[in-house]
Amino acid sequence: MTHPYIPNAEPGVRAEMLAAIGAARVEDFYADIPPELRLDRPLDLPEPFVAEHDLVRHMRSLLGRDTGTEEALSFLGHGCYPHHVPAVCDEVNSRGEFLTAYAGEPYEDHGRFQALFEYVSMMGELLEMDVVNVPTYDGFQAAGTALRMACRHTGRAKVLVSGAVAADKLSKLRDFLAPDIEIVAAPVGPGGEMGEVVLDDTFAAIYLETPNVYGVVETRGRELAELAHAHGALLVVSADPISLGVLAPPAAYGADIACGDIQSLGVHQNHGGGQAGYIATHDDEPLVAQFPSRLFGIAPTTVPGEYGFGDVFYERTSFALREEGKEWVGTAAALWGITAGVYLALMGPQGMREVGETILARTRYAMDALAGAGLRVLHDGAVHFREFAVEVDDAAALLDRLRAQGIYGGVPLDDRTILVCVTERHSIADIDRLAAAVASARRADDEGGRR
Amino acid sequence: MTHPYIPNAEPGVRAEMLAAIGAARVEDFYADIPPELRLDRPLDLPEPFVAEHDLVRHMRSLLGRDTGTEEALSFLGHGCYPHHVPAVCDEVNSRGEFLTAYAGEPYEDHGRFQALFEYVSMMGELLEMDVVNVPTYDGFQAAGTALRMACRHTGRAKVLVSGAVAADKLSKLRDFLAPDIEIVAAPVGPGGEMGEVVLDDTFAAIYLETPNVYGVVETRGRELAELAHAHGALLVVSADPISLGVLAPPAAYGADIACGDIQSLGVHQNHGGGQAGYIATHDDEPLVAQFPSRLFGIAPTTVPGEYGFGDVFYERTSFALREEGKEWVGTAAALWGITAGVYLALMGPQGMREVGETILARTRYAMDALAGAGLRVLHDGAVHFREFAVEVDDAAALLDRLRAQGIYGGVPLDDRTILVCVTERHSIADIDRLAAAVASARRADDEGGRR
Amino acid sequence: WDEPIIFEQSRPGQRGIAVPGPGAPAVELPDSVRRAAPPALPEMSQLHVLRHYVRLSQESLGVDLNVDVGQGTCTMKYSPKVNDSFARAVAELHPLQHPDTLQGVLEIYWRLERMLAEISGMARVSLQPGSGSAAIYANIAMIRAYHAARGEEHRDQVITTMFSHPSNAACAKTAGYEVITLMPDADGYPDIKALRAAVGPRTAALLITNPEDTGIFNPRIAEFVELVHQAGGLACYDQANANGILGITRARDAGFDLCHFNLHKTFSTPHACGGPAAGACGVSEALAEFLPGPVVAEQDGRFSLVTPPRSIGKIRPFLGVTPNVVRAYAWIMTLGAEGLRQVAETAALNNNYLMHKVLQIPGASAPWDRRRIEQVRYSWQELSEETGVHSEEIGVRAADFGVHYWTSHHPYLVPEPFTLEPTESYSKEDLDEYAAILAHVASEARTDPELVKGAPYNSPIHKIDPTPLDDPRQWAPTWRAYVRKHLA
Amino acid sequence: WDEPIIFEQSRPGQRGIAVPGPGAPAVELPDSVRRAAPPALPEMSQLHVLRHYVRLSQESLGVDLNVDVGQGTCTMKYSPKVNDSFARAVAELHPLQHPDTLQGVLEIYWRLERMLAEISGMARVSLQPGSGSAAIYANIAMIRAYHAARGEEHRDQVITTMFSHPSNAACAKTAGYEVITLMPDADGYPDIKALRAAVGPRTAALLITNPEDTGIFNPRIAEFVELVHQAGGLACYDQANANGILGITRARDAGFDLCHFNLHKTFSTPHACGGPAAGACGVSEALAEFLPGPVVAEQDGRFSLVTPPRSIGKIRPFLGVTPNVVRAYAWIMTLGAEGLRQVAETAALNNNYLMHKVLQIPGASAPWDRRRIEQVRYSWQELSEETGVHSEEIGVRAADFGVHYWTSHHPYLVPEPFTLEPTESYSKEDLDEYAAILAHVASEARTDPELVKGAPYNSPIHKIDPTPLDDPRQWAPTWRAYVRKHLA
Repeated sequence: MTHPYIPNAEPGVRAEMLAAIGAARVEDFYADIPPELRLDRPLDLPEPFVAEHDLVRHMRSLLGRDTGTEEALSFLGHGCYPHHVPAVCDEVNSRGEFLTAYAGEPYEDHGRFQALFEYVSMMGELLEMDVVNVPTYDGFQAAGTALRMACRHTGRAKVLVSGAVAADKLSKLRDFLAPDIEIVAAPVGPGGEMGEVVLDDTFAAIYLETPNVYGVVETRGRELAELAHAHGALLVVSADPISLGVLAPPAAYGADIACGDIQSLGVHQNHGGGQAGYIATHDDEPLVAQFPSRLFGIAPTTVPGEYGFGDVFYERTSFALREEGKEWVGTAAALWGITAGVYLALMGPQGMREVGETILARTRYAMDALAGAGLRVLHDGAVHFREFAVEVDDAAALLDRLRAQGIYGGVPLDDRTILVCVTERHSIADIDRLAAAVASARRADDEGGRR
Repeated sequence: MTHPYIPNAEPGVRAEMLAAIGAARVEDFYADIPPELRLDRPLDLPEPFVAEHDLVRHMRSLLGRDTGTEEALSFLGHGCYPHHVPAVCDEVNSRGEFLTAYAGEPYEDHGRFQALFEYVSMMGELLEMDVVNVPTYDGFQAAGTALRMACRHTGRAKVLVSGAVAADKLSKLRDFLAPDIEIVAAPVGPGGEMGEVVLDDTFAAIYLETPNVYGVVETRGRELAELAHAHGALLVVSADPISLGVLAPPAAYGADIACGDIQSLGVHQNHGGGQAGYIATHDDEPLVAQFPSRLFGIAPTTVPGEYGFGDVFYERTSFALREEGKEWVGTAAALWGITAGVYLALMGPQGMREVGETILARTRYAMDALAGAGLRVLHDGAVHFREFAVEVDDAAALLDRLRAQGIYGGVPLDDRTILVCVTERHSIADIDRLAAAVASARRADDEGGRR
Repeated sequence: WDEPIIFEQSRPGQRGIAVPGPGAPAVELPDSVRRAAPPALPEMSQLHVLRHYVRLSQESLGVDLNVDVGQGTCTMKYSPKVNDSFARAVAELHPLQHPDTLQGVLEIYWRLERMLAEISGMARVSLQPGSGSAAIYANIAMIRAYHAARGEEHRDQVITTMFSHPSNAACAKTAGYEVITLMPDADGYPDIKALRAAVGPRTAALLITNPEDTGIFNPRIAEFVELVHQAGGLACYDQANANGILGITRARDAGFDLCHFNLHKTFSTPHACGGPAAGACGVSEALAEFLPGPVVAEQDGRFSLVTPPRSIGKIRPFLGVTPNVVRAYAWIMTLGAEGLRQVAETAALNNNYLMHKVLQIPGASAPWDRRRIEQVRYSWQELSEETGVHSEEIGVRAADFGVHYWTSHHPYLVPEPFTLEPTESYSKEDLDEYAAILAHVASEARTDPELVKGAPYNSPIHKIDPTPLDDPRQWAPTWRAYVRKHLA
Repeated sequence: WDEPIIFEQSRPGQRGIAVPGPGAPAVELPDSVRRAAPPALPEMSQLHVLRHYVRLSQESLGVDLNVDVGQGTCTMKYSPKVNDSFARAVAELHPLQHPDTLQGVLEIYWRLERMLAEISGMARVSLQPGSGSAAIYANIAMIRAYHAARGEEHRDQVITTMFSHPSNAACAKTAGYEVITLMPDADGYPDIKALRAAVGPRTAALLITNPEDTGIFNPRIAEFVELVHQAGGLACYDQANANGILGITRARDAGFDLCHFNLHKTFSTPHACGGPAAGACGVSEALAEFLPGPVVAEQDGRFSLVTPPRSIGKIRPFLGVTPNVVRAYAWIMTLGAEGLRQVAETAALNNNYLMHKVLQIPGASAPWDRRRIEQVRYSWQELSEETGVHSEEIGVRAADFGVHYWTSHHPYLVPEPFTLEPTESYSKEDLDEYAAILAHVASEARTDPELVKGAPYNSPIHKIDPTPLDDPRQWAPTWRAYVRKHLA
């Protein structure tokens, strides 16, 4: 049987093509592969499900063993967030034209170029910055590249990194900035913000996150920008774009590079496969020269008033210069950029403000509700956006109890700390349900303790 | 707030448009509606979920109360069948261009015309008939219209209808052929096929189904065709197209009109919303003149070799002639026609043969398995395609027991008869599971009876 | 794309999908039922089938792509994408599952029925019909059953109007009625004198649209209903044009006994190239026992299926076109009473704005100087007389600019007609653009009529010669007929 | 479509979606963090946003639409639609759910890892990297960690070849290595003499593609590996071009210590306009302890996450690009060993058939007279010298016929290059059509070079003037920059 995916495996056409080429057998094309390198047996792979329905059954039985966040009530965040994904976002990014396109020229792929140009342009408005990259892999990579950009720009090899950063992200930064760049960790202050720091002229950048890993909104951005600039360093701020309808964009308080993840903008959680990174700067040529990513820009055509698109400053890239380019560039996460553009266009300024206000209010409501359920809420005095940490006796035990009730209560940061995430998807009733479940679990623990 | 679906409800643009028109208020446009007919209060409707996410939550909570045939193991058929729906079918029919198109001209909607022309053309190959309609609502309607076509064609007002027809379908036929056409029911023979019938020259048609309501494949088509023709009547055969890769098409044994439902061809069960009806005849002008539906045909354009499309014999229709047209025509089920076309193109002759063979073999396997589980299988000697009936002591009780195990065991035709449906979606293991559950339910009943 | 007919892409041995093998002994078929030769279906790999249809889809214009105001009377409004996701959620439900396993959809049916009852003022609603026309037919069948139940089978006439949808006349005829059609009077309203002359002991019902397809609302509608009631007939309201009057006026309040809605027009379900659609029949208490069965009943929060005592039976298989019922329910639930009224008012606003723009185009007119609600049947008579260009030709030329423009308005009571219905979905800029296209084409008709007559220039194909379509020796309603007649 | 920039479609007060209200007391923000002015995002109704993007989508060419053999090295094969449905099934999974609630995806990771290990001959596989380049980088990081663990930090050079993907050189440089690039010898193979000269105590690794982007398979590859091993370095195989050798030859069998695959090339996940993609790193037993963490472990049918003892840490957040892992798994599971070999053989057959056709076009050549596996880097040098038309111009003109043709092959070692890779997805007719388009354009170049240079003629836009894109005073990487520089 000719497989539906391999038309020219059909014996008749195969013979016809071989004849046209003048080859006797397909083996002829492999004559350059020495016999000792040839695999002399079939690959040892499972029996295939050639019939689509059999494959569907197999996949459904595997995937049916997962219980997702639409079945359970999930308060998991920590870098991957359960925001509402407008149906139009899914409609656009599942269009075959976008889903299966790649690297066409700005003529036959005009639409792809325009969609990505519009994405970076809308991000530019949100960030109040003029230069935004076509998405890189994720927020981790964006942070790593932003710091390398700062180092290349300043010619220095040391960065001060906020201590309120996820452990995995720090792991990525350590790997990615090795071997040449030193990371100095800044302390976390008692309120959950970046603590007091000392800088000198060997630092290339201060790296700040807001909201940070604890969901705390950093309020000292301007001060840190001034500190950095006073030492010839840059301020690099990682900010979640979904907060920027209500929170000031990094540029507003003096950041030189903004970066972060755009998964919150209309992309499903996708078990962590929905991440995509943005990096933004002002239109400052020396700094723009440090971008490794593609930058798309408007170009005129032979017809006045018509917009074409193309790569800005292509000669920065590894495509153009191999190892002499800035880091590297390749397939990354463009479709999520298009999707985030759709999201921003749907939301507009009003929607972005409202979603921010809703998240701020519900986060605070959840903090109060869990405090009411008897948990100690960390950094309670700070402004929180979407996440906050609570201290418990035994994080794993509490989460197990909640999971038994169909609640994913949060991400354990350590044995006694749970990070709780609340978005506009969580209704007040959802939060009340969590608080009640926590209170009842604590009662059960108390009783268990008494026995 | 301006609703996302109603741009010009925005007060600014509304005022601007009113000013352009020279109207003071929107009320002005309603001046022709007398005050006593005006609703003087807001409609009494539930509070809306304006935010898309709130709507999603509401709908999900409602729809979550259903347990579908992917969660349960379903043997329900009886007019709506669980065949495998190729992913490409869904991909094509969810394309916004097709999903939201309607009645454009053959220029800007060339693709819609071509897709529907190709659908009728592929059905024509399957049916060995030259004329096939753009789908009507469903197989019920197709049967009703086919019989009215036969009556108009022969000038007679009596039809002989197989007794092996679903009760609901007979209800539809009674309603639709009223008031002028008399229905005479043919007996069902002991083997499950149409029994002996007597015809005279007042009959317009014999109506036969194959496979019939019991899943029995009728073997006397040619004999009935000859009988009908001998009396100047037509043979109308309702046949499920998914059987026609292995079963002879009605035209092959002399049917004058073929009809049926195409839901089996790549359309999901959709809780009964996936039905669509086909009607086919030979290219015989007087009979073609009786079609109420639209017929699409090829037409030349000013460029030689180019294919255009258009309505064949439009003057038959109620669009053209109102009550002087044949029955009526309007929006029916075109998208399922396009979908069935995609299905037939994917399957090809080989796939259609194979799916038929698989269904035949698995149906027989299931008959034997349930007989082995102790049930009496009706019409066991006949060739069955996809369905068969079993006799049990208490249909409702058995189905309840099976449902408690996550099995939808079949459709009860009466208190003691269950219609079981088996398709290529049912694995041998699924059938064995049903048989085991039936056997165990019977054992439990026996024990219950002994107590 | 210059996409060949799919049969031309067939290559022996290719296939688009594999099928599960039997896994059980093969069944031998007797000769009498075995297919002799395989059907000549195309043989193609999966990518090639997909590519073919994706290309064809791009050669079709849906609401998602264009300013779809030119398919007048069809109410081409935005069909929200989120509602499609709800429709997909019922894809794998079987209609004959036990009601215990279908409480969600049954509740949606029940709720939508109650909401449509409120919107129309009717007592009960059936969501079974598969389209608007099928709902019209169901209403007629109920009318027939109602009179039969009262022993008044002699009522064998229905009255309708020329600007009601043809299905009113055609369905009534199919159901065995003689059809009397009222023409518009000089004011563009249905002629009440003609109605007075028509009603009598043979009158079964009045079937009427309001506003009619002209967009004109008949202010004496209650009087029409009353006249029919006095004669012992029933009044049945075709509410296909309800989009402009949601929350403004209700069928039952004008005295109607039955009405129907098209869920795919007024309530946003997608037109899907011409279905699947869905219709809703609303009836007064007196007619509720005749509704097609089953309908959903509620008790203590549990939903079950019951068939009304004197049900006319089945109009279509199963309960209804559930994906569209779900979509329509979701649409109303995101708008509410206030939203529905905004829909209506904005549809009327958009229509009157567009009319204002169109009537500024020299050569365009709107016969009868009456107010319009949600659509207008216009005429190019003046332009046509001046330039020799016909409305249909203008439509084909308009398509060059990426919009629809529909002219099928038999009989052409309004000469050189075109009907625009802007709905609530389009923006002022959209309407300006559409009017500008019409103005441009009208001006082309004056300066270069042959240009317009030669259209299209921006279509996958060129001007069609339709003559073979009406010639039995030449017509080719399938590829096999084409091959036989033209390629053999 | 002549679709304006989205900002030009903004109308104050419009919105595309409504957001749930807070339902709780508002939080007052301090001035230092409160946004001062709303962002100037577009304001549009939902239909208008949708329409805009649907139109833009139609102005893009994906595999679903065209004979996508012209994006050589990118392996634009069919990405089956059914696999998208599996990818959608993981949309609402959170990566940090408890493993008990993720047994399905964890098992898929584990199974795909085992299958890729078998395909490559490697011991262990990580599916964490977000792309092929990220996988290259991860491999380099493991190489670095490996040498560091052995106290051999002094190994600071990596060797690659000019026809290996630029990311090999660029990632190595980013990771702190000095890069030595081998040029092809006169036969088109990487120069083994140059390799002998390059290896030494500073050699950390060889990073090499095979077949290279020329489609030429280096028959002495095992010798290359051996030379590096002898010098104490590691050998790392870039298997981006694996499509023609699946089941034919394996990385580990040639002695490689590490390799990577692109799931979006060889294993059919969609390119998605340039990601999300996914990469897989395969390593020998000796390197397994350095793999990025976590990886999936299995015990008694339960799956859990473990981090290898000397893991290099995180390459990206969470476990990997799960939707693509699921797609790639499903793709292999519908093909099996026999199917994968058919993929490879058909990719080679298609490539050699297309080469046969292309080389018949006067002016086209394939530098180096060697056999090719799955792609060919061709040259129009001859045609260009004759007509003055450059390869890039031919590409733009080819786009007029609805196909891609990619020319970005820095540095242009092959003059006037173009690279075709037909994969296993396209039919003989597709390849004939593509070759015919090239032949047609080549003949146009001879008869009417200005026609070719003036292209495109069948695009939404006309010929682009790229100069502002490289001029800091003029470039406009966002709309706000454009407004500031060009519209202010």
